[in-house]
Amino acid sequence: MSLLAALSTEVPLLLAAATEEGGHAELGDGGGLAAAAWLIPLVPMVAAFVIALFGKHFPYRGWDIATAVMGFEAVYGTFLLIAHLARPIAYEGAIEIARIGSFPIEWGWVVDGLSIMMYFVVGVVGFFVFLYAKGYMEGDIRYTWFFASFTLFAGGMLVLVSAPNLIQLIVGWELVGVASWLLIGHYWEDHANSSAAIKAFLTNKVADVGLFIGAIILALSVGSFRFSDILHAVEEGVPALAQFAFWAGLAVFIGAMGKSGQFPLHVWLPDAMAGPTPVSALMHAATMVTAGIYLVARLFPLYLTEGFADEVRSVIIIIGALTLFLTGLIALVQDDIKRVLAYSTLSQLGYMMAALGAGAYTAALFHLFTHAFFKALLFLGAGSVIHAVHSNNMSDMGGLRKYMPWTFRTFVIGALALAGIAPLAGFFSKDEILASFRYAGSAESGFSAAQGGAGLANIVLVLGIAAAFVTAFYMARAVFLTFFGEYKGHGHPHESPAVMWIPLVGLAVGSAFAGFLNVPGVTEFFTELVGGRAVPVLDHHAESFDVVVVVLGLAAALLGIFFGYRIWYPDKATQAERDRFHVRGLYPLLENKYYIDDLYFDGIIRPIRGPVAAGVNWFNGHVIDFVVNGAGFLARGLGKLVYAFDQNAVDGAINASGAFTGGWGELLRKVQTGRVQQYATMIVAGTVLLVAGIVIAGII
Amino acid sequence: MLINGFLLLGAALFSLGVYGLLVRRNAVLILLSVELMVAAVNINFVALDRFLGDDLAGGQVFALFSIAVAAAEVGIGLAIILLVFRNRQSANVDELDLMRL
Amino acid sequence: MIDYHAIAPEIILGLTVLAVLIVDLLPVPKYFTAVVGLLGLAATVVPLLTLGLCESLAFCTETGDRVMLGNSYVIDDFALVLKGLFLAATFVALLLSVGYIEDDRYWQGEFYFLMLASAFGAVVMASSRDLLTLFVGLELVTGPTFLMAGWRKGDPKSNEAALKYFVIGVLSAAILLFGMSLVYGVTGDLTFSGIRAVTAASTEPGTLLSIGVILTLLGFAFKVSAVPFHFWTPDTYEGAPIPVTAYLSVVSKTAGFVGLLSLCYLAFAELRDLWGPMLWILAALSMTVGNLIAVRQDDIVRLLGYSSIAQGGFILVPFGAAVAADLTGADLEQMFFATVAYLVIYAVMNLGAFAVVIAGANRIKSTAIADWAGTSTYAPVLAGLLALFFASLAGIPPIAGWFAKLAMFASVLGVDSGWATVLAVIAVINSVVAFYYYAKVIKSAWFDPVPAAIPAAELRDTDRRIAPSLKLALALTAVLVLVLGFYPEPVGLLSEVSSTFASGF
Amino acid sequence: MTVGDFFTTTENWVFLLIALPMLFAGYKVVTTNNVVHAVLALVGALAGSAALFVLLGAEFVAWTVVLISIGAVIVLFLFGIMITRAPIGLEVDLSHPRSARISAAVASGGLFVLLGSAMLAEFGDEVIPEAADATRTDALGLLLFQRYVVPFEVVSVVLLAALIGGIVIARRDPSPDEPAGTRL
Amino acid sequence: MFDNGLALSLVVILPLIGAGVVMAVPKANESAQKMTALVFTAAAFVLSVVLAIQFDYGDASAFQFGTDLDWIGAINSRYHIGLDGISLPLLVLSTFVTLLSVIYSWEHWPEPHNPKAFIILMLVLATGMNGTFVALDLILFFVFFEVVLLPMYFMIGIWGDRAETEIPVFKRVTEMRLYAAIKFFLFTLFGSAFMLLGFLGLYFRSGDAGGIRTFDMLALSELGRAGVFAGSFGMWVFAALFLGFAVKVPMFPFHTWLPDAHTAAPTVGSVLLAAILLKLGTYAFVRISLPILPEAAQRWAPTIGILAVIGIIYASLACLAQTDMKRLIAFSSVGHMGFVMLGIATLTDIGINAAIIGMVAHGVITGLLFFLAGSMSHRYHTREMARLGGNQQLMPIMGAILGFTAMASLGLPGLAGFWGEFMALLASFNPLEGLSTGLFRTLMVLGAVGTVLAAGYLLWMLQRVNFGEPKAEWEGHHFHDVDGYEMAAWAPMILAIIAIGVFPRLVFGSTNDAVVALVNAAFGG
Repeated sequence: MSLLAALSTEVPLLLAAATEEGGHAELGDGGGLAAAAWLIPLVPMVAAFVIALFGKHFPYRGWDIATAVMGFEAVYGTFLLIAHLARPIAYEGAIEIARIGSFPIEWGWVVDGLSIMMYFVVGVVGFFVFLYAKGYMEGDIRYTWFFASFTLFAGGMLVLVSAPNLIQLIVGWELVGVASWLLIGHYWEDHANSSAAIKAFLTNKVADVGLFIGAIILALSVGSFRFSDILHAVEEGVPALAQFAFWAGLAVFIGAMGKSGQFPLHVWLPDAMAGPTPVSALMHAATMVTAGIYLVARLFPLYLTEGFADEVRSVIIIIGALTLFLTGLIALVQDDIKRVLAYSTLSQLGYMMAALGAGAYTAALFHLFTHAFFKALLFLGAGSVIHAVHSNNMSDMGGLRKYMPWTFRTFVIGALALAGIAPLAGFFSKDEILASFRYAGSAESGFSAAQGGAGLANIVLVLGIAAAFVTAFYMARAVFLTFFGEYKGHGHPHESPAVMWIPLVGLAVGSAFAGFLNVPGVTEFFTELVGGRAVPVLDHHAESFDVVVVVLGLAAALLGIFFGYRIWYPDKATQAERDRFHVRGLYPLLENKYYIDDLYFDGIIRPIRGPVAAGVNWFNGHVIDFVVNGAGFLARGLGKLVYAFDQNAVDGAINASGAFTGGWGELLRKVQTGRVQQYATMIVAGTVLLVAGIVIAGII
Repeated sequence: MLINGFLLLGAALFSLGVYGLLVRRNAVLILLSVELMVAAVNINFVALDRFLGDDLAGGQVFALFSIAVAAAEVGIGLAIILLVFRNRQSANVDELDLMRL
Repeated sequence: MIDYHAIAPEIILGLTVLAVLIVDLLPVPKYFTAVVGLLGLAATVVPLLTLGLCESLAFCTETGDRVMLGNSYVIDDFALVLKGLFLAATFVALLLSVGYIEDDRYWQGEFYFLMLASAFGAVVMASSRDLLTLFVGLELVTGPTFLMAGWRKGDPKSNEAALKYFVIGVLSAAILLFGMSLVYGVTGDLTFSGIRAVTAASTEPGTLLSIGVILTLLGFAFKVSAVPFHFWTPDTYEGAPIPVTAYLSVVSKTAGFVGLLSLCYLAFAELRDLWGPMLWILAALSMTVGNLIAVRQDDIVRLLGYSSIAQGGFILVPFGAAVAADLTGADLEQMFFATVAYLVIYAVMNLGAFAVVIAGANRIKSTAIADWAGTSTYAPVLAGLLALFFASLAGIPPIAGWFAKLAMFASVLGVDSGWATVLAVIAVINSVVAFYYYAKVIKSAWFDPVPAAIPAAELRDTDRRIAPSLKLALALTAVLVLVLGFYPEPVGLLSEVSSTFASGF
Repeated sequence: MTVGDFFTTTENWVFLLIALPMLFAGYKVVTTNNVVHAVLALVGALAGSAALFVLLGAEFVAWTVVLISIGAVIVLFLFGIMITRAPIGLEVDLSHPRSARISAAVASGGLFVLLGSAMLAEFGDEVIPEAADATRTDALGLLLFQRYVVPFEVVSVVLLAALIGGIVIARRDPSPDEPAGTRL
Repeated sequence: MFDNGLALSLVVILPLIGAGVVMAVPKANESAQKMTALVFTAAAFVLSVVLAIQFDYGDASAFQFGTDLDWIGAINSRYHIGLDGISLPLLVLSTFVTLLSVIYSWEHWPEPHNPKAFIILMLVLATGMNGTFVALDLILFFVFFEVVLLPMYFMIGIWGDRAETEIPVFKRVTEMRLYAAIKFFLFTLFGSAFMLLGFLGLYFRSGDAGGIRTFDMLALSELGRAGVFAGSFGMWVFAALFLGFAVKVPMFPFHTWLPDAHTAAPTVGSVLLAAILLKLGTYAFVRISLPILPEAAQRWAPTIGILAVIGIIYASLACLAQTDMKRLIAFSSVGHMGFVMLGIATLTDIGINAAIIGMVAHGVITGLLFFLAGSMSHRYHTREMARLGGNQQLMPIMGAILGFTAMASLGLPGLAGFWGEFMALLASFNPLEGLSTGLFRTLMVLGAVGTVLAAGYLLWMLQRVNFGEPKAEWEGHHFHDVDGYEMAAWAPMILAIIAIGVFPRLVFGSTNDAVVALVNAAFGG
């Protein structure tokens, strides 16, 4: 820890010059620890380049650096967390990198509850995943390269999280996108993988249009890219901002939809499975998909305050609800274990988004927090299974319980946590979200119709509970198909090496106990954590459990597990019964993911890449160039014409006159008429004409 | 004496010369036509000189010079005609079409 | 009392003409004649300089314009500049001839005599300020060139060129004479100043005077081969010996423009409404027709023939600016300036182009553009110079041509008139078209492979080396186009001083 | 003044007596089918002009015409005709065929009409003042060598050039035959 | 040396002197020719960097290191040069890229070999480009602007692609290089001829107003501010200038010479063309059109904006249809310049700043892309992307650099390309008062959509070129990866891309004050 000691003392002094003084009186400025937090984004970025360029020469070919970096992040995150809980920190540091007109452009770092929570999650979860990756990626063709881009991935996320202004956020945002593109397309020899990577990138890029526009509107109407300035403007109710707030909020939310895989921009996430499993783990748990949630949370006052973007919340809650329900259903029919998890992630993200829509800031972030642990755990577990059986399909698995005990135990913990079984982490967070829906549906919350309205909130509550059932159901299915019954695959599966299952255990602990950070009426650590911001977020804070919701939620989960057991537990049900589960009409719909992918591909991408592009190209060659070349050819044609006239005009004249007087003989004669007198004739003719002109002019 | 009488005579002879220059096939005859035109111009000059009573006698002097120049031209012209004739045994200009394109 | 200093150039040049004639009869080496001619031309420049720099010379007592013979012969800056131009151009043309004529089986010393005599005529024209002197000078310029065109006596093409040129020449001379007689008859005066005074007095020129003016100008339109009086040009250019063609396209053409300048801006200065529109039309026609036809040519000399027609059109453009309703003295000077500047630069670059063509034809034994393909591979310097001069003709900076074009555009845009602007646009489009065929030659020399028909050994053999005189000519013109391209100021100055009288008395 | 008055003055009669034959001669020059006749017709025209000059009181010009034009030039022409063996005597197609002649006639006729109309418009019935005394040759000579000295010198060069150049061009060469179109 | 502007003149003239020296070197002695070229271009670059250091950024809106000498008295045109915050980055870019081109060419001579001629042309080109960026007299500007034509014409025509191509519609087959060369030339000549008319128009009108006629940009800007060129006169002159500049940029619909020229040109030719020549047009808009014709500029701005955005979308779509790598990059240039023009069209300080950094970024990025395309086609002897799959396997480093550059080109934040695009969009949300915000906001959205398309074609290009298994035809071929000279030429560009991306002050620091001053002067802030 000498490093940190050094950080907390020297670095701030070093930086005092470069940074302009941020910090806020009522909240602590976090001292050197916060002042030095610029290391959090910077270290991994630098590390990524170091690994890419020199990683091969290190003892563990880059893994060592990467993991060390994540270790550093985890530790730093933890320290900040502790410091924050000791005394809330709200610190902002910035370096001006340019000034355009009157606009300052800055790199900076923000240290407050929200970002600290993210630092912590990214650091800790990331650390475990990197640890695990050593075993998983062993013998990969591009081992070093993988860790380089993986570090870039995490680094990008940290840049995003540490951003005090929209510009830097966008930078991090896109860095994450690029890193994901690299990682998803890690095995680019296979066309499908690179296509999946491009799909992810482009889908996000589409959403980024929204983010760009939103950022532009906010920045221009406030006069600064800084979140703090924007949110202060919201506090003070600056009219210039209020005027455009709705559109800005909507645009920003569209951006968030992309990264956080909200319906209908969720299509890229399942395909992102093409990447190595650790990538999926990190992507679904801590980085990338959480970015959207984080962004909305970061700008939450904008969405919360009347007269600003509060009406966007109706959109947010609807989108969230659709996502959490529809994507959950798809998970029911997936055979690829990773895809099951992927769709479950989408569904959980739906919960978070919907919660934000309902105004439940804390609940949403809390679910993000817990979800990070158990989803990472589940993915890594699935990874170790896949590692063992060399297949993603659950139909090739079964009975792995006895071959890989650690994997089994941890996976079950994760599954239960996801299903929301008390007292695991998932229970508390999901319960808070459902409770927040109920609160929003109740009278005392001023959840106006424009913002969504009570009725909507109640519908979403129902959907949420239904989705809880669905979640439990498909997780049960996954567990039973994978770990129970007879092994249906080939070869001899075996437990993964320690370097892989130790992280599982670590994450399992997190999944088990993270929930206790925020037990309504008991502990409020998390509330204080994320509440500690320069601009406070005033969201409803439940004093105690909402019994109704607790009962319904638990019931739904247990019911789901029970049904899962009835249908999927080996020998519990005949194939016929399982087939009956393949409801006609609904099943193919789910199988084909509501045909959305096909719609995008056949309806948009293919036309643009095909006929439209070809058409434009044709236009270029055949219309514009036609004019250009046409002019050229015209000039030459004209030249030919004029030349012909120049050389034969008089012949023509005389021949014409000769034609009627002399007939053929005459004509033949003309053909070799001397040119001199033709010229002379032309001259005389020209002269006579000019003179005639003069005379006529004189007469007039 | 009407000045126009002389001028019209000059114009007439000039036009005749133009006509000849256009219709004659034989180079020598073309040259003759040119001589005719010059003669016409000279009539103009001298008549006008007298009409204006130019004490610098500009018209007469001009006539003198044009006569001299015309003589020179005839010399040059005949030389060229001889040259052409020697190469193609004919002084008919309408057989000159080497550079017809 | 005669001002010998003023007419010293004419005297020296006249003596040179005779000297050449005599030296040719003496038993001395062939090239001697040429050397005498060159020295004579060089010597003639000396009095020009002393006259031009009179203010700053001790012995030169009387400064300013020197008017003599009752205002019919004037030595002013315009005259001096143009005389200088004529002498320099003739000097280069003579250099071109030396190698050519001496290699030729038809060598005759009289050739130089004729060329110098013709140049003498041009020099006289530059100073002549009355119709008579102008006419006689013009005849002296033209007469010898009839004979020079036919110099390659054994070559029917050459004969033909001479005869055609002659017939058209005498025809236009007759027309010119008739026009002059009418002008004289109506105005009663031969001197430009007199004519101007008369026309200034009368409000509306009578029809007869108008006809006279038109016919007079047409006589010169033929000299500058303006469309539709250009027909003789391509045939003559193609048939005549190339140095003669060079001489015709530069000195003889410039002489024609000198006539136009002094007539339009002095004698007929008050009749702008008359010659303005006429020359507007001729300019537009010459540019367009010349360029369009040139696009079709595949013989490099014939191409240069049409190109010179087009260039003539560009030079006429400033005259066309006279269509403007009310012209200030500044506008007139601008127009005059443009013409002179263009003439100077045109002379340099066109002579250069012809020099290259002579050198190339000497080596390739053909003037078909197709046979010039791949010149850059065996004669890079030649190809480079070719590109240089043709690019200059196309008017591409930083090679001299651009300044000429600039001045030309400036002259038409300077006056406030829609028609003038239209002319400018026509000129712009033409200058783009023009590049197309200049580029065709450059392309052939640089981009295309050597035609299989021509044996490489033949191209590389050394006994076809370029005559030193030709080298000198090439060097002179090349240096000039580059220097004037980067620093056109000299041209600017000369044209400026020479354009002073354009604004009026 | 009326037509009548025109015929009252003798000079006009003289003028017509000279002018009409001149016109006829000029017409023959450009139309006759006999080269020699054409030349002789030109002689007639030139002689007529000389007569008119005398009538106008410009003797010196008149004599110059007689000496140079009629004397020298015509002889030159006859030489030329003989050397070029231009067909002496009747010859069918000295001129271009009819069609060409028609267009040429139209052009030149038009020219005449235009010029004539303009002349009439310009001078109407103004008459040449009575020549008190003919221009005296010595005065003309002085003018030539003072006022018009430059043109005079120049013309001398023109003649010299024409003479020498003509000789060079006209004289037979050692090896006259050379294929067409080849340079060098 | 710095106060009398000698240094600045040297930056312009040095390459020309170099060309002269190379001319004197015998044809056989290639190494000497290369060394000369290197020495002179390096000298010019170093000198320009020294200028950049000496430059007084506090006073960036003023012209520094200026010279003002008599040149052509007759038309009162002067040799007036100077450097301000706007031209400085472009001048450095120009010398920088030229130097790298020389280094790159060291071992990569296009056929037919003849380095001597090639070097001479390169150096002449350099003088033209440097001169254009510092000229403060319209005629001087015109001359430099045109100087670049001939060398580029020869580069394309002599060293260009000899493949046969058929002109659509007219069905006439010709060699690529011949068609491209003449097309390039006629297009540019056509435009610049009208530009010249425009200049002359200004010249005479300035005489009518200020008494003394002048071509001096500063004097004319003063007059323009005073409203001398207002009204239809201004509109026409602007149109004439627009024609000249838009062809050079190139803007839709005057762009069609560009893909052909780029595809046909030798590598270095394409690089210089893309990196610098295109900037001459955009720079001219900022330097000449806006300050001298503010009123006309405001009336033309919507047209320019619309054309710019059409260009963005149109070019991106065209890219999607390309099978030839170089041609694709060429079309992408049209799109990028579209963003630059959009920035200019907003007539705001932000927009013009964006335009300038956009120019610099595009210069480095697309220049590098053309280097890469050249080196790859040099190795594969084809530019058909269909045949290039799996390059990442055959040449990992080359592939990586290509990927990096493509990312920069699609405007990845944190790399140079981002600032130009994003700031242009930012500016078009709030254009100058008086311009239709509705229109420009629509343009903003469309432009943003354009960025998606850009990402699309670049990613698909990478997929086709870099990814997948190598094609069977390369079985057994050995491709040696990026060599020393290429590295030496490319590494600086890569660093520049990152540096500008991370620390845009490198450019904005110089341009901002100048731009703000310009906008305030022309459009009253």
